[in-house]
Amino acid sequence: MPVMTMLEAIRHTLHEEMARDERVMVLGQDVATLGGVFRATEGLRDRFGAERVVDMPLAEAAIVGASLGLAWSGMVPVAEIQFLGFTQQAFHQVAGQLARIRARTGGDRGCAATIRAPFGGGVRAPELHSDSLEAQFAQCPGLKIVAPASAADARGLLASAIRDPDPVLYLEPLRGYRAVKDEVPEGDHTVPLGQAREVRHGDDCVIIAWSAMVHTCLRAAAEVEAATGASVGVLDLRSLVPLDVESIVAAAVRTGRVVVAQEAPPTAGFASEVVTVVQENAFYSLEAPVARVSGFDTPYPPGMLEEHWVPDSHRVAAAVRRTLEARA
Amino acid sequence: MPVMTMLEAIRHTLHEEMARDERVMVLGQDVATLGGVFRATEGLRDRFGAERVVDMPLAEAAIVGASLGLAWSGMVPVAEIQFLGFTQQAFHQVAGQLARIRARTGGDRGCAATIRAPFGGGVRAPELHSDSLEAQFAQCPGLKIVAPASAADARGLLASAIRDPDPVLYLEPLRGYRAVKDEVPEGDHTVPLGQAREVRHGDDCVIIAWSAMVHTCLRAAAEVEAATGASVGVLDLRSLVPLDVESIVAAAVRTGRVVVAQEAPPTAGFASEVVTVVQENAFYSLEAPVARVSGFDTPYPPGMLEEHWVPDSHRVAAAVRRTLEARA
Amino acid sequence: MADARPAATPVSADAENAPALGELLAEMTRARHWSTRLFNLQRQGRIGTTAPIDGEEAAVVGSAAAMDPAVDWAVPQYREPVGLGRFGEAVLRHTILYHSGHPDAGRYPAGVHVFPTQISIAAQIPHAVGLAWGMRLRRQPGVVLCYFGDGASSEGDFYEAANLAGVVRAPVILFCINNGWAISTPVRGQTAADSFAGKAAAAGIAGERVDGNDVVAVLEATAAARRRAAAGEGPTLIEAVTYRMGPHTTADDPTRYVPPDELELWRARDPIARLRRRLEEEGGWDDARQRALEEDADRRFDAALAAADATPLRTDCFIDSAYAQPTPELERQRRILGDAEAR
Amino acid sequence: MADARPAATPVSADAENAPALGELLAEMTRARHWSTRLFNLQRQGRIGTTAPIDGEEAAVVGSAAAMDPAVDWAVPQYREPVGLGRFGEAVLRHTILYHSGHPDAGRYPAGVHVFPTQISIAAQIPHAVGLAWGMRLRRQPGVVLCYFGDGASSEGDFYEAANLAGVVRAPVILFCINNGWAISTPVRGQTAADSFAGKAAAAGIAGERVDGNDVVAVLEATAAARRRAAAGEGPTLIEAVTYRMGPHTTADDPTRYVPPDELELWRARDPIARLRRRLEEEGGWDDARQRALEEDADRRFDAALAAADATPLRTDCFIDSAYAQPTPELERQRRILGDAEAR
Ligand SMILES: Cc1ncc(C[n+]2csc(CCOP(=O)(O)OP(=O)(O)O)c2C)c(N)n1
Ligand SMILES: Cc1ncc(C[n+]2csc(CCOP(=O)(O)OP(=O)(O)O)c2C)c(N)n1
Ligand SMILES: [Mg+2]
Ligand SMILES: [Mg+2]
Repeated sequence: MPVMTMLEAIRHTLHEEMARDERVMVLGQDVATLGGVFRATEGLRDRFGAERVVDMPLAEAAIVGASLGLAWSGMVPVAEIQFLGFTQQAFHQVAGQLARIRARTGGDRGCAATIRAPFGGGVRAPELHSDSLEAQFAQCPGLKIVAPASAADARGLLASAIRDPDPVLYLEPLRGYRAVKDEVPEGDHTVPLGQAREVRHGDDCVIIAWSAMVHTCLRAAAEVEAATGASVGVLDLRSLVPLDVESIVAAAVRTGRVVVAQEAPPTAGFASEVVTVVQENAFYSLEAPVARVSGFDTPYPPGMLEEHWVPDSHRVAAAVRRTLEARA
Repeated sequence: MPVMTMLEAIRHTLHEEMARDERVMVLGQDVATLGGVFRATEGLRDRFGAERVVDMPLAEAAIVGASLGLAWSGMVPVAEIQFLGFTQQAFHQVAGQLARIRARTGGDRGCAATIRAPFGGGVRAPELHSDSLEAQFAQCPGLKIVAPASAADARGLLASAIRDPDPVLYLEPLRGYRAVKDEVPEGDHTVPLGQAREVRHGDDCVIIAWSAMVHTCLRAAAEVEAATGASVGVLDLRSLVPLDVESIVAAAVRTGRVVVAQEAPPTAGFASEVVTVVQENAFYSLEAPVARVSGFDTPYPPGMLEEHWVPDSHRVAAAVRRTLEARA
Repeated sequence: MADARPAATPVSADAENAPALGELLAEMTRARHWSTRLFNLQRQGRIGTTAPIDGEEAAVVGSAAAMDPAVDWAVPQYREPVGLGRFGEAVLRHTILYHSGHPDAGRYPAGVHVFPTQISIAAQIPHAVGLAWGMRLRRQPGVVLCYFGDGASSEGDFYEAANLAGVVRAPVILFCINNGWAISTPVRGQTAADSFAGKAAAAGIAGERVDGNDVVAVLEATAAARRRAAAGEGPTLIEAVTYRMGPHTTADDPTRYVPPDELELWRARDPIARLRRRLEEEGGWDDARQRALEEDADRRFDAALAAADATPLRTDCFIDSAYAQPTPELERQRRILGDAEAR
Repeated sequence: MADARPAATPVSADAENAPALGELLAEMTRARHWSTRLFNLQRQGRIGTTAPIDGEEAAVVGSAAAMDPAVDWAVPQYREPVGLGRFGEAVLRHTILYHSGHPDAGRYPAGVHVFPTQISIAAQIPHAVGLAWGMRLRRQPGVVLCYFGDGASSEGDFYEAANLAGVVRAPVILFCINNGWAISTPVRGQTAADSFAGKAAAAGIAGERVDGNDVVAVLEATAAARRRAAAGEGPTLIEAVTYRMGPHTTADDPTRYVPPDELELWRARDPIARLRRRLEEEGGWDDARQRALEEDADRRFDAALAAADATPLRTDCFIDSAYAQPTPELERQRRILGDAEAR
C-alpha cells in the first residue's frame, strides 16, 4: 500500500471520485487554476476541465447554496471552503438549507453535497483559520460531519462523503495535511460514516478524540503507559454525526475510565456530547468521572499564544493520570 | 408588584432602558412603525424618535454587523432578529465578529450590543421559526447567552444584557410571550448574568432547564411529586453563558439525581454541556446517570407534528421517575 | 379546463406555447380564489398562517405562463405557490399541506418542477442559480424561474447568487416581485436604489422593470428572458412592480402602516379586474364564464383540500426524513417517541 | 518627517489640509519599504504570513490622505495597514504585532482611529457603516473610510452594508481596491459586472472609478466623497483600479497564475515610480531626498520593530480578553493553564 500524506490522500480521492462519476464536480475559491491554497485540488482542472472544476467568486453562501441547486440538477458537488472559519458566512445555507432540504421534502429529496474545509490549530495561521468549530455544526440535524485523522481515513471517508446521499461536512486538519502520513489502501477504498476506529488498544483507560487531536492523544497514551505501565487506548471517532455510540460505550464499559480530548473550547464543544453519551450508557461501569480536555472558552488566540492554548500531549496525559488515579 | 406577560416585561424594559440612557437604540425588521411583529417594541418609535428606533432593511448580517460599528461609536444597540432561525444569516457576524472583537483588540474594546430573538416551539409556526438553536451559539466564546423563563427575569436579564459591555444573545420563548405572566419588581430591576434560579425546591431529584422548558419541568415535577411523593426541584439556568456551575453542582450534590431538559435536538445540544458539568463536578454524589430529555435529531417538524416532537411534561416526568428508580 | 372555457385571444408572438388571455385570467382568478379560501381556512382555525397573493396574480401567473413546466423549474418564496397551478395540479394540494403544517408539503410528485416553499427570505436564490447552472452542465434544456420579494433583495443571498449567475451565465430568471412592502417596511426603507431591476448592474446581468399588474407585459418580459437564458445568453433580473393588496399574512394588521390612499390607488389597478375588463370589452368574457370559472376553482380546491386532508400522517415520520437512512441514534430515538406515545 | 523633507507641491484645491505631493511620495515609499521589511521578516521566520502592498500604495495612501485622523476612522481589511501611517505612528508597530501573532495587535492606543486588521473578507464593511451611522447619531463630525478588495465585493456583507449605508445615508466611504486579483481569481472570475464602482447602483449610492495608481486622483476622489459624506449627502463607493504587483501573501506563488505580460504592463505603471518621476521632473525630488527618506523609513521600522519585540506577552492574556471580565469558568480555566505551564 502506498504511503501518502493526508493532503495527498484527499487529492487522490478527488481524482478518483471525479474519474469514477462524471457528475462529481469541485467548486470553491482558487480550486481550479491554483489547485487550492493547499494544493488539495491540484491537477483536477487540467484533467476534468473547467466545467467540473470551478473557481468561484468570493462568496461562501453562494458556494454552499448553489451546491444545493447543483445537487438537485443531478450533479454531485464537492465544495471547498478555504477555512472552516469562513463556513460561518454560509451558516444559514449549511444549517438552514442543505441540512434541512430532505426534511422539507418529507424525506423525498436530499442534497448529496460535500463541503470540505480545513481547520484546527498548530500552524500559527491568522485569526479564524485555526478555530475548531465542529460543534457549531453538530447541532444541525440533517448534516453529517466527519473528521479523519489519518491518510487512509481521509481517503475512505472522503469517498464515502461524496457518495453519501446527504450533505456531509468533511473536516481536514490543517496541521495534519503534510505532517500525517500513512498507508492508504489501493483501489476503491471507502470507510463507512459513523464508525469509530480503535487506534490503540488499552484496558485501563480510553482516550476519545477526532482529527488532529488523535495524534496528540496517541503521544499522551504512550507517555502515560511509559510512566505508569497503565494500558491506555485511543478511540478515533472519525465521524461525529452519525456518532458510533456503540464503540464509545463498549470502550467505556471495558475500561471504566474515559478521557475525551478536543481542540475546541470546552463550553458546548463536541466533547460534551461524547461525555454525555458515555455517562448515559455506561454510568454503572464508570470508575472515575469522564475527563474532558479542551482549549479554552476564548477565541483561538494569535500565533504567539497557540502553544499555550491547544491541548498538548502533556495536558491530555495529566488528565489520563488523574482519571487513572481517581478512586472507583 | 405589577403582573406582566413576558412580552410586556420586555417592552417595558426597552422603554425603561431607552429612557435611562439616550445612547440605547433599537434596530431590526419592523420594529419601528409596526412595533415588532409581536409588538415587543411598540410605542418606542413614537416616544424616542425615528433616529433611535429604526426599521432596518431585510438583511440580518447588516443588522448585526452594523451593531458592532454602532457600539464603537458609543451607541448601545439592541438589535431584534425576527426569529432565532434567521440569526443564521448573521452567524458570521455574531460568532466571527461581535463575539471576537474584544479578543481581537487584546481585551481593549468590546461590543456592548444585545441581540434579541424569539425561539422555541409550541405555536405551530412555519419552518425555522421554532427551532431551539441556542447550542449553535453556545460555542461562540466572547458571546453571552441568556434565556429567561419568567416575566420578572425577562425584565431583569434584558436590563443587564443591555448594560453589559459584551455582546449578549437574549432569547425569548415564543410560546411564553403571552402565556407566561408573573409579578415584575418595580423600579430599576436587574438580574445578574450567570446566576441560575431555584424555581422549585426538591431534595430527591433536580430538573435543570431554561426558557419555556422550565414551565414544562415545573408541571413534570408536580406530576411526579403527586404520583410518588418524591421531592423534585427545578433549577432555571436563566443564563447559558456564563453558566452558573456552582448552583448546578450544588443541586446535583444535594439530590444525587439530575435530569436536564431541553427543547433542542439531543446531539450537541446545550443539555450535553450541563450533563458534562454535573458529572465532572458531582460524579461521586450521583446516584443515577444524569438523564437528558430533548427533542429529536431532526429539524423541528411542521406544525402537525410538533406536539410529538417537543418534550412535554410526561416525557420529562418519565425521565425523572426513571432517574428516581435507578439503583444507586 | 373545459368548464372555464377561456377566451382564446392570443397573447404574444414572443411567448410561443403561452396560454391564451382567457386562460391567464382563469389562472389568476383561481390563484386569488384559492388564496382567499386558504385565508378563510386559517380564520376557521383549520390551518396555520397564510400569505395572501391578492394583487400579485399577474406577476406570478404571467411569469409562470412563460415557462415550460416539462423542462423548466419554479423556485418560489412562500406567497407564490398558489399561483403556480401551471406547474401541476399537485401544487395546490401541497400548498394546502404546507399551510396545514403537514410534513409532506414539500414532497412534490415526480415531474412537478417546483421547489418546496421557502420561508427563509432569499435563501432559495442561490439554489435556483445552482440548479440552473447544473442543468446546463448536465445538458438539460430547462430554465429556472426564481421568485423573491423587494425585501428579499436586501439579503446577501440575493446579491451573491445574482453575481454568481452572472459569472457562470446560469439559465435563470431572477424574478423580483416588488409589492411595495416587506411586512411593514416600504420600499424606500429597503433600499436607496432607483429600482430593483437596476440592481442587475451589480451582477452584470440583464435587468428589466415591468408593470407587474399587466399580465401580458409580465409574460412577454419573462418569455424574452427565458429565450435568452435557454440560448446561453445568461440570466435576467426582472422586477415586477405590483402591490400587496392584502395583509402580509393572516397574522398581520396592515391598517397599522399601509396608507389608505395608496392602497386605493393600487386597488384601482387590480390586475384581475383589469384583464377581465379587457376581455369583456373584447367580448371574450362574460358573467357566465366567470361563474363557471369560480365554480370550477371551488371544485378543484375542494378536491385538493379533501386530498390534503386524506394525506396520511405518521407521527414518527420526522425520524425518517432527516437523512436518507435514519442514523442509529435516530432509531433509538424512535423508540423514545414510541414510549411517549404509548403513555 | 524632518529628514524626508517632502516636496511642497500643493495637491489639490479639493483636499484641504491634504499633504503635499512629496509627503504622499514619502508615505507611499514607506508603505512599500515597510511591507518589504515585513516580507523579509517572514522569510527569516521571525513573523507569520504577510500580504505585500506593492502596487497599491497610491490607492491606500491617497485615500487616507483625504481623511482627518483626528475625527475620521479607517477600517481596513489586511493589506492596507502598512499604508495607514497617517493615522498614527502606532499603526506600524501594531501591524508588526499583528503579523507576529501578538495578542495586542488590535489594541490601538486611544486616539488612533483604525479598526483592527480584519481577516474575514468583507466582514468589516457593515462595521464601518454602523460606525459612520452611529457617529452621525452621536453628532460627531467624522467620516469612515472602509477598505476592501475586488474579491470582497462578492460577499453578501459588502452588498448588505452598502445598501444599508444608502438607506441611512451613513457618512462612509466604501473604498474598493481593485487590484485585479483575489488570490488566484481574476476580476472576470469574480463578477460579470462592468466595474466595481457600478455596483453602487444596487445600493443607490454614488459610485466612482478612479485610477488607483494616480495618488492625486485617488486623493481628490476621496476628498470629494468625504466632503459629501460630512455634509450629510450620503456614502460613496470608490473603485480604485490598480494591480497587485506581488504575491497574494508570503504563502503564495503568483507565477502559477499571473500572466507575465500583464504584470509587466502594470509594473510600468508603478504608482511610486510614477509620482517620483513627476516630482523629479518638477525638481521637487532627488536621490538625496530619496536616500534620506529610505533611511528614515528604516529607522522608523527598526524603532517600531523594537517596540513590538518589547511588547510584553502574558501567556494567560487570552483568559482576560474574551470578555470585559473573565467568567467564573474562565477563572477556573486559568488555573488549568497554570497547572499546564507549571509542568
Ligand atoms: C431570513 C429571514 N429574515 C426574516 C424573515 C421574516 N420575514 C418573513 S416575510 C418578511 C418580509 C418579506 O418581504 P418581501 O421579500 O418583500 O416578500 P413579500 O412578503 O412582500 O412577498 C420577513 C422580514 C424571514 N422569513 N427570513
Ligand atoms: C470570508 C473569507 N473567505 C475567504 C477567505 C480567504 N481569503 C483570504 S484573502 C482572499 C482573497 C481576497 O481578495 P480581495 O478581496 O480582492 O483582496 P486582496 O487580497 O486582493 O487585497 C481570500 C479568498 C477569507 N479570508 N475570508
Ligand atoms: Mg414585498
Ligand atoms: Mg483583490
